[in-house]
Amino acid sequence: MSLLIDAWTVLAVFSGVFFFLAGTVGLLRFPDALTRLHALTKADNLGLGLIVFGLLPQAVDVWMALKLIVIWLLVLIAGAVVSQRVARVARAQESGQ
Amino acid sequence: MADLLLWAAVIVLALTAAGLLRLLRGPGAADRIMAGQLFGTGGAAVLLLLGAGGAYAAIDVALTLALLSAFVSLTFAVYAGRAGTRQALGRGEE
Amino acid sequence: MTSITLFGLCAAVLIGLGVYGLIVNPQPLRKILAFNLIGSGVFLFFGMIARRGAASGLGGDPVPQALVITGIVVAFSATALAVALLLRLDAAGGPSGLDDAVDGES
Amino acid sequence: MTTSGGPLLVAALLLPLAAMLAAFVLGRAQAPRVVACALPVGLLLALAILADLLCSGEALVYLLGAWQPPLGIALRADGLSAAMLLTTTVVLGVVAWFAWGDFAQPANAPEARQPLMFWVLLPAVWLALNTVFLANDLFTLYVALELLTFAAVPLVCLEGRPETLRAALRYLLFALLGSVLYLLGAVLLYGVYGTLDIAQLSTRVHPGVATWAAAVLMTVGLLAKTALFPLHLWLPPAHAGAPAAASAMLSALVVKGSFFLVIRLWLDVLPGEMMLEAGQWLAGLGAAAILVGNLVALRQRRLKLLIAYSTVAQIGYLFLMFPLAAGLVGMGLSDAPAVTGGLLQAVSHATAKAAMFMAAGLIYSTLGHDRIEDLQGVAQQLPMTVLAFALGGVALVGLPPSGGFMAKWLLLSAALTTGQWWWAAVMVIGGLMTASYVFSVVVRTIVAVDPEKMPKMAVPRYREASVLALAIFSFLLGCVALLPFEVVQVGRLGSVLP
Amino acid sequence: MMAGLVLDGLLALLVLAVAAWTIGVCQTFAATVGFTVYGLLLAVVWMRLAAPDAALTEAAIGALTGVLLLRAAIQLAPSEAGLNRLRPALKLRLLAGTLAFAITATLAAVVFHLPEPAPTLVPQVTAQQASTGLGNAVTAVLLAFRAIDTLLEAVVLIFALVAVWSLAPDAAWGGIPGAQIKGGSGDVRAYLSRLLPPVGIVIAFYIFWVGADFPGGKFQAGTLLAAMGLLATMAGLIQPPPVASRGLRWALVLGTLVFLALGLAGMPLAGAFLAYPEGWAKPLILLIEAASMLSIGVTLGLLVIGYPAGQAEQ
Repeated sequence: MSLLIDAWTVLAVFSGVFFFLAGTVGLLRFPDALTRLHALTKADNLGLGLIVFGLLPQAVDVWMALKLIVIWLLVLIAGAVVSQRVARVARAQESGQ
Repeated sequence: MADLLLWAAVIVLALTAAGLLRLLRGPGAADRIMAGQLFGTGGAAVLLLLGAGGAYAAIDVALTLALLSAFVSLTFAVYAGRAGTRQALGRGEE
Repeated sequence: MTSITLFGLCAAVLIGLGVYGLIVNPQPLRKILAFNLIGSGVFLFFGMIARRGAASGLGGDPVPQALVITGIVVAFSATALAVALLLRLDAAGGPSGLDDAVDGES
Repeated sequence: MTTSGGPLLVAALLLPLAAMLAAFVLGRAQAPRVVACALPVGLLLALAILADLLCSGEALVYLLGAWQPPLGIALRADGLSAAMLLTTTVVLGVVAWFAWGDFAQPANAPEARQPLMFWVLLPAVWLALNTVFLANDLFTLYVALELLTFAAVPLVCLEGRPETLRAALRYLLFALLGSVLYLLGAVLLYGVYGTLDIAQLSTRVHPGVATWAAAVLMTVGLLAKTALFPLHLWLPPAHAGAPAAASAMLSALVVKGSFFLVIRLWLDVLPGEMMLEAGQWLAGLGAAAILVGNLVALRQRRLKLLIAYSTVAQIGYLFLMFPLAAGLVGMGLSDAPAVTGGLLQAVSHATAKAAMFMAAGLIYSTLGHDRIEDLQGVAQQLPMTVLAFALGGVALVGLPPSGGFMAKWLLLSAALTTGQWWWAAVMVIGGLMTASYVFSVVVRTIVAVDPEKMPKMAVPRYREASVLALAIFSFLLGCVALLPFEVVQVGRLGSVLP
Repeated sequence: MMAGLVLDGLLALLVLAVAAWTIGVCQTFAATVGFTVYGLLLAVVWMRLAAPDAALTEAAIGALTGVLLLRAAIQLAPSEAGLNRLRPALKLRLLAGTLAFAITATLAAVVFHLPEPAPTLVPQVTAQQASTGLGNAVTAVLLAFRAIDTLLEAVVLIFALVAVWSLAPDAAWGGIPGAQIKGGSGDVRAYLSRLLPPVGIVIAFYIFWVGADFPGGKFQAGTLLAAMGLLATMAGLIQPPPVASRGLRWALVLGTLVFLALGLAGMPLAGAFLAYPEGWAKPLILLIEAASMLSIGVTLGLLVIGYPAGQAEQ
């Protein structure tokens, strides 16, 4: 049983790590701010989300599990605001050029 | 197990560090803020991995971090619309 | 080299960097930033000393850890005061907030 | 162990704290009244502490929360602390008396900013200084230093003019750098000796790489806050731009707080052999401060700037005590004359300089300017003020029977005893320079002019009286100091004595 | 343990890289963004140094400092534009570099000269901790063994706020602190500022509550409260009370007053100022912490908001 849980954790966490990789590569390689923004949100939402999913079975009590989920939600919220705002800044930047 | 999670933390940190290049290069404020955001997410992920690896207090730190990075982002959102902001953000490096 | 030594050296470099920035950067806000770097370097140094004192189940000596918390809060209040002073100077029409080029009075 | 007089130390901290909080919360016309009630009580407390010291012959100690150091924190008052506590209360009392009318809340109007802030900041300075004098723990002292900074900086720019704001910002940056360096040194000492308690450190500290690094960092940090040459550049604009009552506090007391910690550090914490090496350096900077400060003061055109530069010079004298004390100990003698001389210089300068700044403030408010070349006729209009200025100047020069004379005489004789004649020479030259600028100002003021041409801005008599009282106190300090001459030696930790 | 060493090495490198960039970059705004990132990294470093309480404080205070600096960078941008182009003289840079190098080299030497075994107060702390009833050693140090530091620190915060307020223009005195911000209430950010504070307040109380036995406590919780209050203020949902308000001033000194009162009560009841009667330590400490949390929250928030500027400031 515990082996199965550990396997799930490792699988999910490393998939999450993969999305961080995708996000970073996108942030570095994509040509303009808006597409880079697109890459970034992948890392935010999916990368952290998968890591949280992977760690959930490792939680020692229900509070820890709850905290993990709240953390993910908070990062999602922050991500949403930043995306909206950054998109606006980026557009202003591009139209100014 | 704990060791594996620690390695995962190393990789996430390394990846966010690579994202830091965007902070260095800019070219605009938008990119800088994105790099900062990536760092917030990555930092939270690293702390979670440390926490699940045995340092349970790290989860509370990650919680604080997540809440406050939302706060920093929102603050920036409020100020980004105000006068004087455009000069500060500039168009990137000269 | 252990992690503890590593962070100790890191703190030493941070303090040096901060001192450099404090002297060299002409903008007052950047000086405030540099002061914060020095402060965090000092706290990190203290954290390193606390970690060295780990014993009997505690990961570090709690006395320096507690002092670091106090120090961080004090450094924040100092930063807040300095920033407020700087903004006030700016609002009062001080010339660009240049604080080091006014030796003319003597 | 807590001594019988220990609770007095707690009271000496809580009284200004309570006064500050009450002044802040009650505000309006209540704030000055709170301060006016607290200061006399504080004077009694300081006297009680002094009396306890003289009777018991040993330091007062209070263990806070009954926890033993190094885990807990002790308050400790020796003769040095008691003398500084008393000086602080006396000077602050006179400053409050002087400022009473200056910083009154307007009647039937909303609370005004400047009066409120002044009456909150005065007990704030008091609390910070008392903590500096009484705390016996290096980290508590760091917090106390920050308290002092936060109380002193707004005093500089109370009037809100751009140039004072700039001076305040510069002062703040210097002070913050100073305290962070001090903290770094304290951190190093903890790393090596595992305690921050001064009494424990005094028995454990021995020379070594870390100890030297800590000593240098802490000293440089404290010197930046004390404005010893060459870290003095922030002081003149800051002290000269503040309102007179604030300048008096800043120049007389605030710089003494960090100086007091230099004494603590070198006399109590660090071993004597380190002071033997470092003393010459400290005194060298002091001598440079005396010469440069006086030289620049001579060239000043504005009275307040002149007084501020004279502070730079007078701070220099304070640092001459270190090689002299070390020299006396090296000869197997007691370092008492040098230490007492240094402390007396601090006390004498505190009273004299406060009186001079307040005198300059009165002159300014009468004439509307403080240009030295246009001071003619002031003595006709403000005879008491000019007398006070002159008496303060006499104390700075060091003529008998002023406290300055006593201080310089002790330091001079220590210099000659230990064969360090060059410090004696600096003192004599510095005295002559001081005499010449004090003299030139006083001579200008007593030139008579046509009474019709004098501006008729009236200065309340009580304000002149307050300044004169302080100046007389400073002038007669030499006689008073003859009586409980050894009090400052009571309860010394004695790491310097073999 | 290989992974741990690699992680620490990477962290140290990153911290130094971000710090160096913060010092060296041209734009002040970019430097402040870098500083915010730096604060995040430090929080992770503190975890690696087994100091979770410090990590929490760093994460919380770091965010407030970041906001303070970001906002100042934006406001000062027009007048600092000229300074950004100013290159310091080579002589100054050489001098500063030498000084910085000397300091770093000395400290590095000290790192290698620290005594083995390291001095520590852990034995004393664990011996005395039981009498406080607290599970968290750091809280025991802050509120029992070294309570005077914590009391004075609360006073430092009040002093700093007094100092900040004293900068107000005379005409604006008595008014509402900070420059007023028009909140677009239909905006997505206003929606979020409504959503976030309740969550944040719950988290703050959680951090406060666990502080007695686990990492956390009043500073961290107070900082979170301050951040949530700032959010609501910026969205125009609430308004800070005017500085002339007596109620506000009582709220600011409440924590210190409770601390003082209980400390004084210790004199007759427990034999010393700041001592707690046998068996009462934990409830009394929680009471002090609760009052302090509120005062600290209000003070920190107002420190970020700044002095009452009146209408003048845009």
